[in-house]
Amino acid sequence: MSLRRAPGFWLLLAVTLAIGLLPIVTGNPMVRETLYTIYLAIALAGSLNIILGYTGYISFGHVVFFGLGGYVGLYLISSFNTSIWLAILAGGVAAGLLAFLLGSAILRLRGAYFALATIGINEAMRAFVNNFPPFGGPTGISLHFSVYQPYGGATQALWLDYGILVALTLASILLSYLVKSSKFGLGLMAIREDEDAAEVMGIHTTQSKTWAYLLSAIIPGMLGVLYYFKNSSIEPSDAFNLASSIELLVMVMLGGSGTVLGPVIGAAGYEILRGYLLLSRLFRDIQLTVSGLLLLLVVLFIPQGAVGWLTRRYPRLRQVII
Amino acid sequence: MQYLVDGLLIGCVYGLAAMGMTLIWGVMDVINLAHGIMITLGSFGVYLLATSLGMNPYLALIIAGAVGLLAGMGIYKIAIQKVLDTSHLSTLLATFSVNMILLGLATQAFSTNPRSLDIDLGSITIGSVTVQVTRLLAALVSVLIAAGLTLFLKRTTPGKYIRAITDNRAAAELVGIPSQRMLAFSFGLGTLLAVMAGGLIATFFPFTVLSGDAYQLKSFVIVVLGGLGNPIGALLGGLVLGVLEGILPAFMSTSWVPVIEFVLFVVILLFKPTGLFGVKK
Amino acid sequence: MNVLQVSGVTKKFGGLKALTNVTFDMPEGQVLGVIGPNGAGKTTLFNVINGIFHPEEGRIVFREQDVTGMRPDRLARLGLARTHQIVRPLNELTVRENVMAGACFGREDHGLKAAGAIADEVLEFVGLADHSRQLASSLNIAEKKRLEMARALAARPYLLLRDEVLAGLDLAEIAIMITAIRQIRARGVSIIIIEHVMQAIMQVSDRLIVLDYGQQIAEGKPEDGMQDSRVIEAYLGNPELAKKLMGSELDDGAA
Amino acid sequence: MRPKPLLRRVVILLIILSLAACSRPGEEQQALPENELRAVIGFTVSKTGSLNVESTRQTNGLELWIKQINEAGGIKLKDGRVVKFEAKFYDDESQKDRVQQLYTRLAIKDNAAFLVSPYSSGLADAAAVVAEQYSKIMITTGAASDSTYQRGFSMVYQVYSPASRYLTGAVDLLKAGDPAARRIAIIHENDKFSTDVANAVKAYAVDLGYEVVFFEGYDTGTSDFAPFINKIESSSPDAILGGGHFQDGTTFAKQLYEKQVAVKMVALLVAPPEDSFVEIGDAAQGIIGPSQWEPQVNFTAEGAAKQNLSYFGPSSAEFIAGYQALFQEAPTYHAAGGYAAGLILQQAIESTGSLDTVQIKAALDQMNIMTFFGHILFDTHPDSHGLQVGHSMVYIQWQGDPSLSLEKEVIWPLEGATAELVYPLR
Repeated sequence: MSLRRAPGFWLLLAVTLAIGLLPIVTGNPMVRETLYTIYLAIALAGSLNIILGYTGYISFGHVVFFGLGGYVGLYLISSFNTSIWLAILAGGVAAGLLAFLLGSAILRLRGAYFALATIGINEAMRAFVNNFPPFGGPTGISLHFSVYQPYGGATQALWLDYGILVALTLASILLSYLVKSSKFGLGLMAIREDEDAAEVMGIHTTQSKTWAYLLSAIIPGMLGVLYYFKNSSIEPSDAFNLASSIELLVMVMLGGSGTVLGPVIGAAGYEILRGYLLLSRLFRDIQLTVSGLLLLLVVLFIPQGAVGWLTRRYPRLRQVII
Repeated sequence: MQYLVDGLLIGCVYGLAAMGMTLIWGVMDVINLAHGIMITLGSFGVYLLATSLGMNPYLALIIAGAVGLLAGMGIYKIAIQKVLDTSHLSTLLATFSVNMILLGLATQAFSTNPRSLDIDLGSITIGSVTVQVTRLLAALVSVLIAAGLTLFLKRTTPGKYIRAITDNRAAAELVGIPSQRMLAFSFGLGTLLAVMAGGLIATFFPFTVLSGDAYQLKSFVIVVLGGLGNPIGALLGGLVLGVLEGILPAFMSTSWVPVIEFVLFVVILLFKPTGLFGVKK
Repeated sequence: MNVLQVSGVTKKFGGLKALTNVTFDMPEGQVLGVIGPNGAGKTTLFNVINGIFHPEEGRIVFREQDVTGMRPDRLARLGLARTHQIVRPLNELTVRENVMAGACFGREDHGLKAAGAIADEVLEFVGLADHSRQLASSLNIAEKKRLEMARALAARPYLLLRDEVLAGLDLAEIAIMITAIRQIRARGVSIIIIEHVMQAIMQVSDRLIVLDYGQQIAEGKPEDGMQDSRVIEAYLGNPELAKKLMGSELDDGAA
Repeated sequence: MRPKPLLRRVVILLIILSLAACSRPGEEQQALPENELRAVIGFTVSKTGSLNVESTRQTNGLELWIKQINEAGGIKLKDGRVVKFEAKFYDDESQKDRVQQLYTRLAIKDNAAFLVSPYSSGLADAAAVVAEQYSKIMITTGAASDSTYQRGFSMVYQVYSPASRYLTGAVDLLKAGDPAARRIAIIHENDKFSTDVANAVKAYAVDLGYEVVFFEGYDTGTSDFAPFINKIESSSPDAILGGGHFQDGTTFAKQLYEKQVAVKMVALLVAPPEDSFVEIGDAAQGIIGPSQWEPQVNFTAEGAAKQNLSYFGPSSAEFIAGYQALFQEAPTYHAAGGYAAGLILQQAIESTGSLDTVQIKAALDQMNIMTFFGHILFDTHPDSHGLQVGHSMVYIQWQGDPSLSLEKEVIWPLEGATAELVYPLR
């Protein structure tokens, strides 16, 4: 399943790019904003899938990388006036470092214990940042409006921000595919299926898991910088919000964990649905309940997610859908 | 000294809240993400019974508990039973969807403005320690319920069934224990404990639809502290957390306390997953 | 050169002595049978050899390298492969992917393409070629056992540990398996086998070790090993019953 | 197993149906008489999430203004056309994630003429970026923190007194009430607004020679303040200033009373001005709270004239009557803030006779009027543009016999006071 002969993958990449460029071509900021939340979700869900879908480790508090990246990026921009590019890089590195340091410790835990440990880390990070003066403590960091000047004012800056996001989303899909079709990916999936058997087969489980966790953290770290640069301010309760982390799990589950296409469909479908429920007059007040109900139906009747259901229902599709 | 007593009292109630979670987790290896909203609904249940029917809150507690038991069994049948043996992810998301549904309905019904049960039973002063009667009562009731639960698990046949299932569900089924019914019952029991804890909390704290989440996080910490699936462990874990929250502020600024709490939580998970008081794998 | 040297290995779980002072050498290319009643410590011996358990005393030398206490994955990469008593297939992966995993992470550390070729070849060898696109979970127990063996073989091991691969198979399948073992041996792979199917292990093993309560009570050629009274007693319990049965059994001449 | 696949097909159908339904959210357009213009005022409200209460009241205030202005026939513009107003709002779930998406939608798709900020400073910051970018004027109400106006925005105007002037009046109150008092304890919820207030009042108190014996934050959502109160008690302060939002404020006040802490003055943010604060019974006695506006305070045309300011808009009594009629409850300062936001826009449009953003912006820059809400004057200095410098806080205290009924009395500023400060509080 090398890169050249994977039609499903190139198709997915092409479609994501095409839709992503739509607002840039039409220049319509409203479409851009709607697509912004969707592409952010796709990139985050795609990254989470590497540790959740491929390796079978339920990272509950995955938002901690998004929040930390955001904080590091904004700290650099607000204090040292660095360029957005350097800040994004720093955000990614910080998240990667955290994943690496934590990984070797908590990856020894399995199943529910690992999930709880990630919750613990997210809450500990939120409480820590709340008391950490350089990150602005409870008031967080807010950027002066002039920070957009070097990029040609706010409007240009937001378009640039969006452009980078589309690029990062494509990168996350590429990374997801490369990992899945590589030997490293095969090792991860073996760990997911039966970690002890994988070890006996010769897979260095701790190292592979730590690498998977690291890979699943870098892009969220970068996305954090993008998102909070656009918002021009960041607060602890906002950056380490457990609810949005659980939403990521829902997206991967909805789409089909352990596949490349799954998180993309899951994230897009979930965000469109939530967006619609929020704006529609009919569901507006009970949109939380309706989303909950739909999630329950999916968990009960289509646990393997949309992609899983499709490949089970039509096995021939398995070659095309990745 | 005052710090210690405050910590112990609130610790009992935290323990009770966590007991529901540890029971469900121990028996069916499911982390109940709807635990927080159940605690909140417990508070609202007692609040409504007390204000609209003028019922004594502690009596309302029992009714709320009974309703909680039935509701819990219902939720188990609808949402949990089907995904019980599938992946952790499915059970986690199943309980999370229940949380979303209940939270959506509760926000719709009660909106998010805070309510408080104005029960003023005054306070007693023993030596240098002044203690609120409502808190004392809440702590006593928590300990009573904990004892009741332990007796129930040890002495009664359904209690033994539940413990058998906790150890090894397959084996329990082999010897003819109606596991599905017992699982539904234990999920109901877990809900009952959560609802009662919520009711007790309502007697001395104001609460809103959203206050459940904070208690859910605390319950996670306590369950791990006390040892998975061990009700008495949960109570002791609750006491430890309560004392910690009481003592720590004396040594550092209060906003550092959550940092210590969660770091401790991760450390215990790493090095002593069976918790301080052990039991279960 | 000895492919494996186990000397004075003792393994304790709390008070229980699972293995006491087990010592044997294994020349290259040999098939060693390990027999003994249930709970004698056979699988524990395997778990000690392949690094899952670390012995309290004694040393394990694998191809002149002291590997005592080494992690299972490093041992696997040195060329030691193993099948499990209770099959552990990678359920959500296809049969081919299962075997490819063995090839990828075994001794020769192949890339995906090469591993794919090896997988096809090995699947052919164990007769699972037509199932290669199916999910491992869709196989029956006998096929899963063969899958385990294929996965271990794909790793191109020097030493193969087989834990009760024949259990639960019918006579025809056992015959196939025996020829397979002979062919593997012909390729120069040394094998240690744990089996309860006596006639199979008799035909295939060059040497036998008998374990009882973690102690090595007999060692030697398959034929003379069986006569040793302690071996019979270990299997059949009290000596008198053994004698009575021994008497009647010998007359019938059943092996 | 016949039924299972059928059930599954139904579920899939349901999801596809709801996805498809979202492609055409119908927008109905009313017909408009020819010379009438309809200007949209866009904002988000927290229908769900923690800010639901205050945010809904703020929306009520704004909707009252829109209803009244439309019934009065709208505003006549210079070019003879008459403009009426329409509110357009979405639920921001008290979370920042969707604020920018929703405000972009308001600015572009709904073509809002003017924007009003969501409730709370954090969300207002995110919305301000969008307002500035599409150069739409945004009136912020319910967003008190100063930092929003030190970030180079030019289109954002603040109705509320900023956080930095929230509790300074309480220190003046203490100085007037008990010149001997020296020791102040300052507490704050760990969030943007409360921390801004705490830092500002600490600097102000230290300047006046007070000793700040305790200065600490507590985690948002704290419900057990016992350990916190024990620590405050050990620093034996004369007065406790600070707080956070409504829920923690009430909880803190209740537990402070339960633990019978000997303190002479307590001033808490946000909670005391709320009528439901009295639900905590005796614990509410003597508690002081800063408020942006109170029904009892009446700024009058005469008072305005004395400070040579022109008075604009309805009197307090008229506003209260209008609000009571529409919502059957007494207005709080959130509602007054929402109404005042509308009033400010009305004055700017009437004085310029146009909806043109540049002219409205100019009108706002030199606006200096007295309204029922208080004095409105915007700072135009570039690095604090739009900060409200005219409006001053009003301080209330719950006074009376707790067993009978506690009344909310205005005790500061003296010219608007309806009762004397009760000191010490019990």
